[in-house]
Amino acid sequence: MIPKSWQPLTREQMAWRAAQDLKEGDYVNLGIGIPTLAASYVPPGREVIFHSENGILGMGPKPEPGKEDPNMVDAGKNKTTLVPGGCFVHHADAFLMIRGGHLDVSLLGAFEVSESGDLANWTTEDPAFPPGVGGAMDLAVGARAIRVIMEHTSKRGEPRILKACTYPLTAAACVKRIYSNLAVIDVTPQGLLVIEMIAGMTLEKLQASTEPRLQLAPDWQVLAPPEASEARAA
Amino acid sequence: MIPKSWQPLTREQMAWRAAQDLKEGDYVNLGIGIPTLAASYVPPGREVIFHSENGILGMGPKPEPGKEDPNMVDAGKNKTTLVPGGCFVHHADAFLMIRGGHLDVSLLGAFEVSESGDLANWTTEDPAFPPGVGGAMDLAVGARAIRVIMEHTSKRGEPRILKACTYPLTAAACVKRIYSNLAVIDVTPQGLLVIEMIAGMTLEKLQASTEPRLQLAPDWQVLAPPEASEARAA
Amino acid sequence: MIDKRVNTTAEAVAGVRDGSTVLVAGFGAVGVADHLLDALHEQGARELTIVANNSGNGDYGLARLINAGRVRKVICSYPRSGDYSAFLNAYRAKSLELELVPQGTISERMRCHAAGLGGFFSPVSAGTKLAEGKETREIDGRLHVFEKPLKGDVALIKANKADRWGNLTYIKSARNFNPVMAMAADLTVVEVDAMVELGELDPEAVVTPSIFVDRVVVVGADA
Amino acid sequence: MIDKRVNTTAEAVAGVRDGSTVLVAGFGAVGVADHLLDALHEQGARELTIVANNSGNGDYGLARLINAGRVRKVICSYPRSGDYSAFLNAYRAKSLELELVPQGTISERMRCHAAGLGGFFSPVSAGTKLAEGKETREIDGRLHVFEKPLKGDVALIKANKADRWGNLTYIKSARNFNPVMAMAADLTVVEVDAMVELGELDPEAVVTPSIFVDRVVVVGADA
Repeated sequence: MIPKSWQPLTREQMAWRAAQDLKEGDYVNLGIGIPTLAASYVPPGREVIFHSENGILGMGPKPEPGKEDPNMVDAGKNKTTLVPGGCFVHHADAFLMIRGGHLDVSLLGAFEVSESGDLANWTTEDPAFPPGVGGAMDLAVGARAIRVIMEHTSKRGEPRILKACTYPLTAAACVKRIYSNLAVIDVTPQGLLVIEMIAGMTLEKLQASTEPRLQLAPDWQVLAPPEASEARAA
Repeated sequence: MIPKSWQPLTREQMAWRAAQDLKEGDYVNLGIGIPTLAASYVPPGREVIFHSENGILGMGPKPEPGKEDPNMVDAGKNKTTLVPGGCFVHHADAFLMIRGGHLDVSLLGAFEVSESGDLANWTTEDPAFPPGVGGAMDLAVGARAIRVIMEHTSKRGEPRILKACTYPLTAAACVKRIYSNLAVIDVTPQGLLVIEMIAGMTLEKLQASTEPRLQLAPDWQVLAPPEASEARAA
Repeated sequence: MIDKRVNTTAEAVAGVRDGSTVLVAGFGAVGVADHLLDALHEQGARELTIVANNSGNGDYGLARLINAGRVRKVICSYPRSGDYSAFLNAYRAKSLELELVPQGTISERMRCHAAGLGGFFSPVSAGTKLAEGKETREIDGRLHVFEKPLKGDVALIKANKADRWGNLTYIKSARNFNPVMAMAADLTVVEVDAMVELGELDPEAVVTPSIFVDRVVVVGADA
Repeated sequence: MIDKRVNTTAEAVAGVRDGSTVLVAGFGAVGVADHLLDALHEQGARELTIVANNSGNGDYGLARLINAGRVRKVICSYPRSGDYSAFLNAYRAKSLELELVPQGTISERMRCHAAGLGGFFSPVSAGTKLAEGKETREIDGRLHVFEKPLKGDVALIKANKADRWGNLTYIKSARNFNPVMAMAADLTVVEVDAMVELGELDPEAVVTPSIFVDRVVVVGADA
């Protein structure tokens, strides 16, 4: 184990960082898990329109306790709401939006990402459980920008950003940006480019947790989200 | 010219005859021209639902004078109405209904029909005019029953029911029944079967106006529509 | 007078044959025709192929059919949702077969059948394990997979309101797979919360036009 | 604040390049964005490929563009509709090309592009003159033709109401090609009768969701 002189981002802080890149007017699909949290961290006053694969365009925040509507759920089957300007479509139209490149951004979770942007996020091939793919393959193919939020390493400390994915692919060469708990990394034709690292992190230390070769952007910045408590309150 | 001891049906009478075969609850597309007239001759009390290719399901009769709506037209661009229970869909859905076999009956006009049910109704290859196909090929392929209303012979008295069509095909082997101004003829695997003829007509005389061999159904009936004036008033 | 309303859920599912492919709409527990699924359980058809997004919950609806050994195959995108123990037990016992299909591909394959088309090329799943054995084609420099139309013998639909012709509206995200599945089966059976008079539904806001619907039954408080 | 409204039809069609493929919605004279077509005439783009059901009427809208020699090709199902003399003259002078496509195939090819698919097999036109040169395949005993996606650089859309996000509703049979074309272009420009407040359109009755719309301009009495 490498001794840590840094504090990895929390799930909320990773979601916060991803949310900062969502632009006014973007149509965005948030995957199940950490990506879902990003909806809470869009900077105030910035209108971003969230898409849910089950036929919601203009998904709002979680309902207040007691105001849950049994007919309003998100892709993770959690209760949700509709914002003014939102509307409902059926499944074929919801996936037409995804597959047809109408979404600006798809924020996904991942098990593994390769240096060429291959994504593995649908099955670990655990023989005890049936596989499930849901909308993962559709989302990995359709949006104009596919971005991933993931822990930089596995629970055992092994890299999850790899030369080649070990799990079955969701889609090849689709990921353009990775938000990890240690850094923000762009997948470029020239390889992986670190554009932000958390305070105290060095390229050498980050490389030690990453299989393929990393390059540091000349204008890289410190990845400095609000304190976890502030981020949560935003 | 064969001297006539019979009176061919009028356009209205042909439309009347076709309308008698429309059943309660049938979803029906009426082609431009004579088929459009059939809507007026559905027996009273029988609910038939008319489809228009431009996105109307539940098309009603012509509007009363002065009550025309510029946004309500039929496939022939004539003003029309909506009945209670009708609704609007977009073009891709309107043709999904056609192509997907959801219509019970498609009533079409024709230049020529072959003994195997080939249909030619979209172009005479007049070099002076551009061809137009509209929804003809979609309609000839999709409905559960494709029926044709047509004059039995051309203006020159030449057969229009042929061994093989001379004009370019709309679709092969699609027509199941022909309503002409002389007879009702079914296209069967065993050939053309005359199931009704107008009063005074004989199989020999009908055969003289028809290229392929006709058979007379053992239980054939006289095709006796109301007088033209009655039919028009119905 | 056209009247597609039937009085009981038993009448609604009457005639479903052994070996049928049944389209079961819904996403998780939302927009699922649970009353019709229960009626199908009573009706007795066996060796069913179920097309659904998920694989049932608890011991009601689809899960109950699975527990009763009536399902031969499930075509779905995400069986692992909620309490899917009924499916999991049958899957582990190898008493049913799973065909895993991406969610958008399931819905598009059903629309493809509904639209009278013979199949389509999709970039989704190209180059992955789920495309193994499928025809592929490079179109505009991108690998595509050939997908075939998917047809139901029966569709079990949950809607909000219907009229006697069978025009339907839905509520919020309970719309999901319902309008697509309603178009894609030979027999489309619908449970609704309420019937309204013909002409009462806004013609601009009908989601499923009557042409796709065969039988309607009112369930719940308004039954 | 998202606001897709522009103030003039000139702003609405700004940036259309020579050689563009323009999707022109409407059926006959119904549901056609005539104000946007006039603005496109003013704007000046040349060598246009027009996708439409018909070929224009009289000397306004599409017919005016044709008369001005700005149209290189028309992809349509039925050019012979109304007073189509503008088209007819250009057709006879061979100054424009006609690609005749069955009406349902035009709309499905545009939806195919909108849905991110690479093409589909259709039984329509199989074995006819319009299928000459196209790939065919027998599927379930029936001959099918391979049809490719059809994409617009620009779509000119006529709707009834819009909000500032670009959600749209239509009136009656003026809906026709509009929702399909709105999904199938890189730049979707809409003329509407009226703007309404965000949230005023019924979320169950929006026909074109805002995601497909880029610019909205109010025309007519409410402009």
